[in-house]
Parts: sequence; C-alpha cells; structure tokens
Amino acid sequence: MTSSKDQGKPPLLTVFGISKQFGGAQALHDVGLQLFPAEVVALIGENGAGKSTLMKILGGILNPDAGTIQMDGVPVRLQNPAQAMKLGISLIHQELNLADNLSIEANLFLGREMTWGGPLGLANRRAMEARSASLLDRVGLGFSPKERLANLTLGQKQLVEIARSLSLDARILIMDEPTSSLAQRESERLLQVIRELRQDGVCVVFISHRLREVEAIADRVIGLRDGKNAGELSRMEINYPAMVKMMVGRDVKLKRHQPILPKIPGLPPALKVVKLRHATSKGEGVSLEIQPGELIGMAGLVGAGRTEFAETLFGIRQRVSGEIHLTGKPIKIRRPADAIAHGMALVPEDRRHHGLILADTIRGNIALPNLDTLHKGKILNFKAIKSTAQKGVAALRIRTTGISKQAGQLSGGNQQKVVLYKWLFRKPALLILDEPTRGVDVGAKEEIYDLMRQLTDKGVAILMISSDLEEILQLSDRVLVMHENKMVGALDRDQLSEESIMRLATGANS
Amino acid sequence: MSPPESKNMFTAFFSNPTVGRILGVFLLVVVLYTLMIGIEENARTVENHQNLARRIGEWGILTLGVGFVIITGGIDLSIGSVVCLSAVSFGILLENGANPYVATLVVLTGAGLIGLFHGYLVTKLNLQPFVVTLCGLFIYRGMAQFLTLIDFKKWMDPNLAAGTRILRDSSRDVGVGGRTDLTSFFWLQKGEWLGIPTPMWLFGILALLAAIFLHASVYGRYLFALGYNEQAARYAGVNTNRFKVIAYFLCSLLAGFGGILFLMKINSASPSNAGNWFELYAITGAVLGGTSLRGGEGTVIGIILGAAILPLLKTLVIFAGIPSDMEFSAIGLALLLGTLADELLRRRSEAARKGA
Amino acid sequence: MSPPESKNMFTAFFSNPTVGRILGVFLLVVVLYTLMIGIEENARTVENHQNLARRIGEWGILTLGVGFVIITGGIDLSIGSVVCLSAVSFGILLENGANPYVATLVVLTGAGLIGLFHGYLVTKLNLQPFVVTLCGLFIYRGMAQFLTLIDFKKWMDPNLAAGTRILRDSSRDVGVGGRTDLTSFFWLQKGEWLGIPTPMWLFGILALLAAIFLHASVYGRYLFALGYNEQAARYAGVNTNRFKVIAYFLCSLLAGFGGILFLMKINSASPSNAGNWFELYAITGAVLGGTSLRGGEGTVIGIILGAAILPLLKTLVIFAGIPSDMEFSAIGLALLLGTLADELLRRRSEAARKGA
Amino acid sequence: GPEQKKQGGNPVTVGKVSKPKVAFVSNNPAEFWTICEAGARKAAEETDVDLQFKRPQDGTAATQIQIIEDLLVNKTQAISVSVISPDNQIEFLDGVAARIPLLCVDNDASKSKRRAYLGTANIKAGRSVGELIKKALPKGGKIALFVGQLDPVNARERRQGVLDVLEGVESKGLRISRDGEKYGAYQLLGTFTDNVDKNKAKDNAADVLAKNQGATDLALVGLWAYNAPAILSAVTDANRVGKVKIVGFDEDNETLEGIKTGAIEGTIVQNPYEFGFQSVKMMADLIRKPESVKIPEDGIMDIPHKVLTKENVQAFQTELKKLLGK
Ligand SMILES: Nc1ncnc2c1ncn2[C@@H]1O[C@H](COP(=O)(O)OP(=O)(O)OP(=O)(O)O)[C@@H](O)[C@H]1O
Ligand SMILES: Nc1ncnc2c1ncn2[C@@H]1O[C@H](COP(=O)(O)OP(=O)(O)OP(=O)(O)O)[C@@H](O)[C@H]1O
Ligand SMILES: [Mg+2]
Ligand SMILES: [Mg+2]
Repeated sequence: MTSSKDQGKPPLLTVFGISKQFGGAQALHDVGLQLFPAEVVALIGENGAGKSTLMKILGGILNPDAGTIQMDGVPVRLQNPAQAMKLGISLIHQELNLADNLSIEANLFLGREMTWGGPLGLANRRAMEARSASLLDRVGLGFSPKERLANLTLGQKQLVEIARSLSLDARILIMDEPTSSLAQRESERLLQVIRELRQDGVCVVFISHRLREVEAIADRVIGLRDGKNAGELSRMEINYPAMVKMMVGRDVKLKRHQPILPKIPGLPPALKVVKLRHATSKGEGVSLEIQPGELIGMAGLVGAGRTEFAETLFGIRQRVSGEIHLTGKPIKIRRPADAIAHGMALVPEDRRHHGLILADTIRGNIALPNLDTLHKGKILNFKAIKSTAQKGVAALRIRTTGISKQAGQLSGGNQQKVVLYKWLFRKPALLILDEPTRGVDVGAKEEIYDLMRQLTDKGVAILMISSDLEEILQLSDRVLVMHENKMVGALDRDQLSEESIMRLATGANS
Repeated sequence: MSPPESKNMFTAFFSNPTVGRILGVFLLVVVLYTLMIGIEENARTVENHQNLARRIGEWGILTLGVGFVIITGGIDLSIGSVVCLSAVSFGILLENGANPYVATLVVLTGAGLIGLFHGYLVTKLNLQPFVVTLCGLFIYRGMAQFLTLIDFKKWMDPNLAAGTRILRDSSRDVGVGGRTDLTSFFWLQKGEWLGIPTPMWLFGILALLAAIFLHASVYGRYLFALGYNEQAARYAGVNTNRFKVIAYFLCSLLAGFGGILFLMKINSASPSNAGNWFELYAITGAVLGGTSLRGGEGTVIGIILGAAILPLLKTLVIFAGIPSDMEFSAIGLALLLGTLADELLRRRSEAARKGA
Repeated sequence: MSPPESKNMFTAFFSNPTVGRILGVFLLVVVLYTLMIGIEENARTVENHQNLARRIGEWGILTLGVGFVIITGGIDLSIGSVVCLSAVSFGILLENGANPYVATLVVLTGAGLIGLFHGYLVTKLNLQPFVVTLCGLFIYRGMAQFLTLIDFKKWMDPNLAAGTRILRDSSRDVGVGGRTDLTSFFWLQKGEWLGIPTPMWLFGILALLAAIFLHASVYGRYLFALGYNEQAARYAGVNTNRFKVIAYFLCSLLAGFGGILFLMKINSASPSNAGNWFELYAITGAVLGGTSLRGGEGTVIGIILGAAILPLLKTLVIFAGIPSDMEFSAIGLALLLGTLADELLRRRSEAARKGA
Repeated sequence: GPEQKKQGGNPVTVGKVSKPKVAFVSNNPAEFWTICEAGARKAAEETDVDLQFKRPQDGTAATQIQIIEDLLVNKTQAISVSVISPDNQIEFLDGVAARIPLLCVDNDASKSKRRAYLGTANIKAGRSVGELIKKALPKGGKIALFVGQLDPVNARERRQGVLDVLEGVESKGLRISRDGEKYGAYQLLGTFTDNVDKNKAKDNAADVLAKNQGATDLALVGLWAYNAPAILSAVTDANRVGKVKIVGFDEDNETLEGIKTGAIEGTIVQNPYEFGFQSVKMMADLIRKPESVKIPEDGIMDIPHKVLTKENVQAFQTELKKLLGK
C-alpha cells in the first residue's frame, strides 16, 4: 500500500523547530515532523527520547518552548486538549486517563456526550449506550457499557481508552504505546482497527516498543534520539535491525537467550502453590511449582486472572483457600510485608498506582522497599541510599538528570526501570514480575533480560507474567497458561510455540 | 448501573455500590424515626412532623450546596460564616429600609461572588480548598461583625457633620427592623403548602434540580469525573476549572439563601455565633449520605437522607428526655453507628456482587 | 534534599520545593513579628516574648500531633474534644485525690487509646478519617460532660446507701481541687528554664524527636510514602495500617498532653467549651507550615513556623489595638495572604528551577 | 447503678397520672446555669412538677428556638427562657406565650407577651461593677474589660453600666461608648472578647498586662463568670497580684477565693439559684392556680444582685455550698 505522502498530497500537519525543556533537561530539540492523511506513522526511540513529550505537545497538553505547528498549512496554537480535539487531533496517553468512578459509557463519551434538551445538556444515555456497545465490540471487550470502570483490569481499561479514541472522528489519532498492556490477540485486533482507520483517511501515529508490531503496521517510521530527529524509514526500509539502529544510533547485535534448565536437583522447590484461590477464582485454584533458578512464564489473554493470582500470592488480595510453600516450608502471607519478609518480591503491573510514588524522587522510590537494609539503628543511611540509587540508574541506564528527579517526571519506560530496580536490588529468592518490560525499549529489555538471567543463575526463581509472547517464548523454561481465572495448562520448553500457547490462552482446549 | 449480566434483579439492586451506600443512611433514618415516634406520643403529631420537615429543608439546602463541592473533591468550611454574613447583611439592609427583594438580590449576589472567589483561588491560584475556605470561615464572620459596627443611618444622613464617626462601639445582633412588609419572606420560612412547610418545598425543588444537574445532565458527569480524576477530565476536553468554580458558586449561593432563611426563622442574627458549626453539620449530612470526601461519589437521594439525620437526632434527644449534657455523645454515637452500619452493609453488598 | 546535581548551591536551595514551601510561612512569621515589635515598645519586652513562646509551645504540641496524621493523608477533627476530655478527666482525678503522676498516666493512656481507636476505625474498618474524628468531636466532648455529672465522692463512699443517686443534675466546670502538691505540674505550664518557658522547651524537644522520626528514620519514610500513595507503599512492603495507627495514636496522645497543660494553664476546664476550635487552629498551623492535606508532604520546621502564626496574630491584634470585633477578619486575611505569598513564592521557585 | 441515675432528673411519667410538664431553657451551657438548675430542681420537687432543664449547647438563638419548638410539641405546659436575642424574637415568643405561660429569666424580652421577667437588671449590675472599680482606683486610672462576646445584650449592658458610673452619669440604656476613650478619670483601654474560651481570655489578659508593663493604676474587669479567674491567673503568672486591680462578675469559685485573698476586689452575684427556684415555682402556680400568682404591672420581678467583697464573701460561699448540697 502506498501512503499519501508518496502521492504528493498536501500534509495534514507540519511541525518544525519544536523544542521543550524540563528544568534543565532538554527533552526535545528542534524536532520536525510531517503527517499525511490516510497513513500510519510509527514513532520510535529509546525510553526518554521524547516521543511522549512531542505527542503531548500535539495534543495540546504541553506548550513547546519554541517551534511552529501548522495544520493544513495554517499555523495553529494548541493551548489545551479541547483545542487540539477541535482541530481533529486526539491522543491516547501512554498512561491511562479514565475516571474509575464512572461507567464505561460515561468514560467513552466524556467531554463530548450526546445530549438532548438543548442548553440543559441532558445526557442521552440510551443513544450513548447503544453506540458504546458497538465501540466495545470493535475492540473486543465483552462488557456492558454500564459497568463501572473500576471493575476492569488494566488491560481492559486500555481497550476502553482505545475504543474511546475510535469514536472521536479524529483526523489525526495518536496512540502512545496502546499495546503495552495488551496480549497478542488484543494487539492484533487493534492493528486491524488501525488499518480500518487508515482506510477512512485517518492519520494514525503509533508509538510502540514492540518493533514487530511496527513492522506489521507502519507505512513510515520516524525515529527520535535524545530529543532530536534521528531519521525516517519508508515502508520499504522498515525492518527490525534498521529500526534498532535508528533508535540507538549504532548497530546492535541481538542476543538470543538460551534458557538453562535448573541444574541443582534434589532441592525443595523455591515456590510451591497448592490450589490457591481468591474471591473471584474459578475452578479448583492455581497450583504450581518453581525450582530455584527456574524462570516460569505465565501467559494468558487480557483479564485472564494472572495479576490477581500474583497479588494473592503476594498478600495483596485475600486468600480464600490453598497453600503456599517457600523452599519447602508452608507460610502464611497476610500482607505484602510478610511476603517480602519471606524473600519474595513483586514488580506490579500498574506502575503509576502500585509501583511508584510519583511525587517522590528516584532515590526515595528505590530505597523504599529496601529501607530494612539501608539504615543504621533505624536511622536512614543517606550515603547508602544515594549510592544504591546511583547504581540503579547506571545499571539500567535510567535516563534522568539525577537521582533527585521525581519519578513522575521520568518517561514511562524509565519509570518502569525504576520499579524493576527497586525490587532487583533486594536479590529476592522468588521474584514475581508482572509485565516487567511494559514500555521498555529494545536495548533496555536486553539488559533487563540479562539481569534476570544473572539472577536465575544465582538460584533465584522467577515467575514472569507477560502479555508479550515473544518475551515469554524467549525466556521461559516452562510456561503456564491461564484462561478466565483458571489455570488451563502448562507447557514444557520443548512444547513451546506461539500456537500452543494461544490455543490454551483462548480456551480452545476447554 | 448494575451489571446487566446479573440474573437476579434483587441482588443486582442491592449489590450496586451506590445503592449500598444509600442503604446504610436509609436504615439510620428509619431507626431514628421509629425511635422518635415510639418514645413519645407527642412526637406523632402533625406539628412535630412539620417542625422536622422545616428543619430538614433548612439543613438540606446547605447540605446540597456542600455536596456539589465535595463531589468535585473539595470542601467548604466557610458555609456557616457565609450563612452568618448573609443573614446579617440581609438584616442590615432591611433595618435600613431596603426593598426586601432588592435586599435578597444583593445578598445572593454577594454570596455568589464569595463562591466565585473561592473557585478562583482554588482553580487559578491552585490553593487547597480546605485552606481557602478556612480563611473564609474567619473572614466572613469578621466581616459580619464589622458590618454591624457601622451605623448606616448616620452614614447615609446627608446632614452628617464632617468627622462624625459612623462606627458603633461594638458589634450587635441585627434584626429585621420591625418591618411589616415581609409577609412573603416569612412565608418562605414559616409558611406551608398542602401541609408541607415551605423550606421543605424549597429543598425538594432544589434537590430535584440538583438531581437533574448531577445525575441526568452531562455537567454532572463532568463534576463526578473531575472529582475523581481531574487530569482525565481535563484531557478529555472538560473545562475542569469552570466546573469547579460552578460547584463553589452553587455552594455559597445556597449558603447565602440559607442565611436569608436563617434571619426569617429567628428574626435576628448575631454576628458572633449565627451559623456557627453549620459547615460541620452540612458536611456531616453530605458524608453520611454517601458523598465521599475523596471526590467523585455522591447522590442527591443520599444527601436528602443525610440531611435528615441531624434534625431527627436533635429532636429525638429532646423527646427522649436525654439531658443536654449527653446530647453530644448521643449525636456522635449515632453518627458512628450509622457510618459503621453503612460500611458493613457495603461490604456485604460487595461480597454479594463478587459471589454473584 | 536539594538536587546535588545543581551547580549553584544558592539557587538549588531556594528552588527546592520543600524549601519553597517553608519560605512563605517563614516570611509571614517575620512580617508579623516585625509588625508586632514595630508597633509597640512594650511588645519588645521579655515578658511578651515569654508569653508568646509559651503559647507557641502549647499550640505547637497540638499542631505537631495533627501534622503526623495529615502527612498520612488523614485528618483529626477531634483534637479539641480530646483536649477537653483530658483536661476534664485530669481535673476530676485531681479533685478526687489521685496522685498527679498516676492521673497523668491515666489521662495519657486514655488519650492514646482514643488514638488507637481512631486508627482502628480508619484502617481496619476503612472509615473516612474525617467522619471518624468528626464523631469523636461529638463523643469525647459529650463524655467530658458526662464525667462531670458523676459525683465520684459519693460513688466511692463505702457507706453509700443503696439507691443514692450519684449523678449530679448538670455538668460543671472542673478545677484542680485546691491541691497544693502540683508545683511540678504547674511548672510544666508556667515554669521556665534559661528564660525560656517550659511549654516551649517541651515543644522543642518533641519537635526534635518528631524531626528525627519523620525526616531521619525509616518510619518517617514509611509515613510519607503511605500518605502520598498508600497502595504503592503497601506493595513496597510497608505495613501501612500500622503506621497510620501510629499517626493517630501520636496525635491523640499529644492532644491528651495538651489537655493536661490546658488545665494547668487556667486551673479549670469547662466541659462544654474547653478546647473548642482547637482542631481547626492546629490544622491551620500545620497547613500553613506546608503540610499538605493531600498527604505525603510536610516538615517539622514548617510545622514549628506554622504553629507560631496564630499566637503571633492574636498578640498583634491586641498590641495594635485592633478591636476584638475585627480579630476574625485580621486572622482570616493574614492566613489568606500567607497562603497566597506561599503559593506565589513556590511558583517563583518552580520557575527558577525550570530555568536553572 | 447507672439506670437509676436518669430518673428524677428528667421527666418520668409515674403510672398513668402524669405531672405537669414545665421546662427551663438557658442561653448557653455555662456553669452559671448549674446553680440555677439546682434551684429549679428544688422547686420542681416541692411543687411536684416534671422539669426539663435545657441548655443550648452552642449558645445560639437558632438552637434555642428549636428546643422550644420541640418542647411545645411535647406538650410542655409552661416555659422559662433566658432569651438569647430578645429584641428580635418578639414574634416567636408571642407565639409561645399564646399557647402556654411563658417567663423570661435572666435575659428579658420586655416587648413580648411573656408573663413575667425574673432576673437582674444588667445595667444596674454593671453600675455596681463600676463602683467597685472606683473604690479600687479612687484617683482614676486605666481599665480593660474582658467578656466572651459583645453582641449579646447582657454583655453590652454590663459594659454600659460600668462606663456610666465611671463617667458619673445616669444610665439611660445603651449608648455609644468607645474603646480607647476616657470616662471620668478612667481610660478604657479596650473591651477584649474571647468567644467564650477561657484559655483565650487568659491570653488576652496576659497581653494587656504585657502591653501595660509597670502600670500601677490598672484595673482588669471580667464581665462573664470565667473572666475574673482567667484574669487572676494571668496576673498571678505575671507576679502582679495586688498591683493590678481585678473586678469580676458572678460566683465562680476561683473568683470567690480570689476575693478572700484580696487579689480580687469584688464581684457581682445575681442569685441564679433564685432564678431557677422562683421561675419553676411560678410556672407550677401558673398551671395549677393561675389566679393566685401576683405579678407587677410591668411584669418585672427583680431578683436583686449582690456585691461581694472581702467582708461578705465567706458567708456567701457557705450559703452557696449549702444550696448546692455540697
Ligand atoms: N514533567 C516533566 N518534568 C521533567 N522532565 C520531564 C517531564 N516529562 C518528561 N520529562 C523528561 O523528558 C524526557 C522525554 O520524556 P518522554 O516521556 O517524552 O520520553 P518517551 O520517548 O516517551 O519515553 P518512553 O519510551 O519511556 O515513554 C525524559 O528524559 C523525561 O525525563
Ligand atoms: N469479560 C469479563 N467480564 C467481567 N470480568 C472480567 C472479564 N474478563 C476478565 N474479567 C475480570 O478480570 C479479572 C482478571 O484480571 P487480572 O488483572 O488478574 O488479569 P490479567 O491476566 O493480569 O490481565 P491483564 O493483562 O488485563 O492485566 C478478574 O477479576 C475477572 O473477573
Ligand atoms: Mg513515552
Ligand atoms: Mg495483568
């Protein structure tokens, strides 16, 4: 398919000379960009390269320090989201922006409801609910439009956010990492929706660290590096190594990880779970065993109940029945503090609400779960705290002006790295990772995988929940699959394939 | 808002979190009411019911106002002082011969401006609502005291010798200046229609309007959305600042109206204590009615029930012959039990929903 | 806590958001103080400074307490009533001949239990702090009134005829029962050391301990973390419930101690109005000092400065000869200006930080 | 046990024959009313009526009115009220008086249709305070007045009485008398309010002392019951007992003790016990045998105030203890 750019149509949007500074850090420097109707443009770059910042400027959320934005050749000023929307630019944020206290329908139409009664502005609920149903259908979410949003999982909310953007009648639709908490099936569905939008003449800007998806969908790829333009690839030039090179600025050899099966026989399993059930579990509950040094992947569709299982294991949710044994001993876990005391660690899925204290510094966030070691007689050991944080920033290449930066001011991927490091530092006996590389760039992923391997080599057991099939396939020694709050199967290394996992995950077997 | 998947309509209704939240306060109202009419024959009279309805109406108007603000995630501690200032200003205007309708307009405008001022400070200057309205609590009461110091009769006297001081030596209670043309205003407070006291009618009408605004109009959705997640609402293109300002405006406006009713009720207002504690009572009513101080939750029906609790309690205390000295304990305990019942019921309904 | 990366130490210091937040209140304190000593020669006396220091100490202790709670994102509206109940109980114990040290222990234990109770309701039963402590506001005052109804002398009389009523008809003020063995207790309130009044010493010591607890200890980090994002803190292994309970416990404990000081100050306590409004004053102090009601923010130094504002203002009102009727306005305006100055300074410093 | 305690104090219907219900509504919860209640209870016992003694906890007119409304509904047959806002509640009080006998106690609403007023004339009482000041500072000096709030009429009337005497004029009701001005040989430093907070009352006094360091012609005057004790406490802390003159109002125990030691010049007592006793007795009579009740033309039954000084304080204290059954 040829994009409109090739046909010489006038650009929809032209941006040039955009710069943006945040307290001494130059997030964007003289960036330019052109968008045409009916094309899918992928924007790629390492974590902190400035992708989200640039898109927030287009969405009217941030004001640039310098630069010009032209829509249809006319200079425009985008002072607030409402203005941008009026011009036909809609933005799905990297982080969710929904109101949990309202229904799905109310969220879908927030800010542009269908009304009757003229100035009374009465909500035409019936019409909106009807329209909601078709929108939800389009993204494959089987909820009633009346459901309270709070009852949805992160991934499901992400789908609501996407459904919301579909109804916007936007000319330019910006999706900032829409797939980061989606599993393969939902992602594919989304890509299909994007294709349909393109057909309707919409320009979709697609940001993702899942380069396979970019390969599949993009008509054009634009790279950002250190807040500057780093080049552009046309449809023909798009391939994995080229994209990585554009992001990182040099050739990168991608390692293939070879899982090493546990080598120390005879030891009790690091974790043994017997029929663990929580309030919404179905069936007889989840049972599993992990040997020291083993990395177990856990796959499933959005809302399959993996997060809930992990949270129950970690003492966040109430256990209804079942047993947990750590290194052969049965333990009782009533709250996360207990789990941590037993040598467990959990990197939660929702980094903004559960993983980080956004207003606190990087240093404070990394220190928080590790304060039990970073003190002298309960008085803070400021020096140790500082050096720990600095080590973390270096080890995971967290892009920041310093360890005193507020976590909330980091780019999404860098926030994720902070969450990862604060738990990795503990050197736990059992590490539970829930979507560990959500929003993390390719290069950093490799480093994180290396770290995980180093840990398993030292005998740490890892349970990795991930919606990224590639990641699961690449790293897992064994894969467990969940479907509708039930454990539906376990696959050994030699049985692993995309198809075998998907068959279980979609419930085809049951 | 119940999940349509649920088969059992009944369970669905009671497991709805909003309904759960209202159930507790409803129960409390029923218990208090039953106690009251059970304890004393005289409590079953029409007169007592009218008194109660009148008080519920008066409180309800204030409670409704603060409800808007609480739904946006804010708070208004200045309500009592606004009631005081409005009552005092209204009295002074009447004492000085102003047309009562003009006086009403002046007072409501003033109250509305106060609300806009709060809204401005909270939105544009990004001050905390608690702090802004705490300042208001002091300032408006102080202003009321100051107003009663001024001798307007002297001030407006054209023959006033230069240099005459127009300040009195101390603040004082204001009244209605012995006016006889206030029948329709007194009716607002003391009248009735179809046996129901006017304040109750007023409250009923205002509550109906509020219900339409909050639960049926899109503006209500904006209030709920921004109360829970302001950023989400803003990113969705909602002019969050405007709607916050509207909430504060409505709250102060209703408090101003409450001030007028106050003066009509007791014919006088003392700047040092008129309206004392009203903000706490109004907030208590709203919160008992399920309005969450965390923002984004609340219903008009809940507010109506919540507004009924304190008047019921106070009447009960008298009918039950509870000594004045134990009145506070009785109120506090009833509140606590009500809240506890509410929470336990909610847990129940939550469990029911999970299990369903 | 300034970013070490910043080159210019000076800019870094002032652009630190915490420092920015303290700067505003510091400025306000300086302005008020300068006004006071500028206006009246006698305000420069040692006596006046001692009076001020004593009051700052008294308020400071309460402000510190509520500071803990506010940092966790909660609020305590019951402080005034706890002061009242403690003062009244202490008085009753003294009147009935209890050993003053035992009496202190009893009162502090009671106050501590109240705090634990609040903490329990807030954490285990998940009730809103505003509601829990609002109930407390009523209940403890009612309890104080009830206690003064009991005629303990009669009650404990072994020869009491069966059926004798041991309840008085109405509540009463309690005193210290004409005890002469309370020198060391009066010293707590009225004494001085090195020219500095004891309450100020007490406050100073408590503030130092609080500063270590909040800013240098592991526990302090937990309090701030849970105040800002309870979920994240819980996921990070903080026993959030325990630390919340601790905050309420400390707050009520300090209020209980405040009650003892109260009785020692005025030798009597009236159950119906001792401690009225104290919670608002304490909260105002903490908030002025930069403690955010949204939770997760606050410093001990800010609280100290914040606690100084109201005593300064009140003294200033008298020294400047401002009529009592205008005191409320003066307080309200000063608060508002202080908060505004604070906000504007913060914006400045933010801008400076951005530009740096 | 606690169950029995409730009885006696509160209306209890004994069998089927219920006693007449009467009620007393004060204007605030201050301890002053405890003495009054003692008198009222005594009378209730003697005349065999059911008495509800109500104190508006927040001292506001709004609460007072609600209480009276509820009492009416509850078929109370006579009510005594210390009216909070007398000038403006005529209509309401007339409404009450049209249904049942209404007495005003302590604070009069003279324009209403109340049957009688029992109490002290506040301006007169204020004049007695003024006389005490004159006696303490015969050559003139500075005075500061302390009171809870200034808008209640009794506070303003007492203040007026004090200033009228100092200036040496007849009392003709309230007029404008400003702070800071001279009244005869006396300069009024100010009238300091504390919103019924004794703690603040003490701080106020301490500030006035600090502001007038070394003054030897200073008199601090408390117009509400707790003010004199608060002043005394501040004066004691500042080591100026005897050097600063104190005059009080009402019979707070600390005030009486202060008079005994000479730290306080004297106080004015209103005889609240009689307020309570007489009003309940009159209410009972108005219900049972209205023809026997003798009320003067203007309805005012003056219960005279008394001036207490070192000479007569001991006797008064003994008497008071007896009345309160201590
Ligand atoms: N509010 C802010 N305050 C300070 N710095 C900020 C702020 N927002 C972004 N930054 C900085 O700007 C840079 C670019 O961030 P941006 O979020 O645009 O990155 P990104 O390319 O979207 O990264 P990711 O792939 O991790 O989402 C980062 O270094 C980030 O720390
Ligand atoms: N169609 C649905 N209708 C109602 N509830 C659903 C539906 N699908 C999933 N859920 C709920 O979602 C929850 C499972 O969420 P959980 O977060 O554990 O899943 P997950 O596998 O981690 O998925 P995600 O990738 O979305 O995080 C369960 O409580 C389940 O009841
Ligand atoms: Mg981003
Ligand atoms: Mg999940």
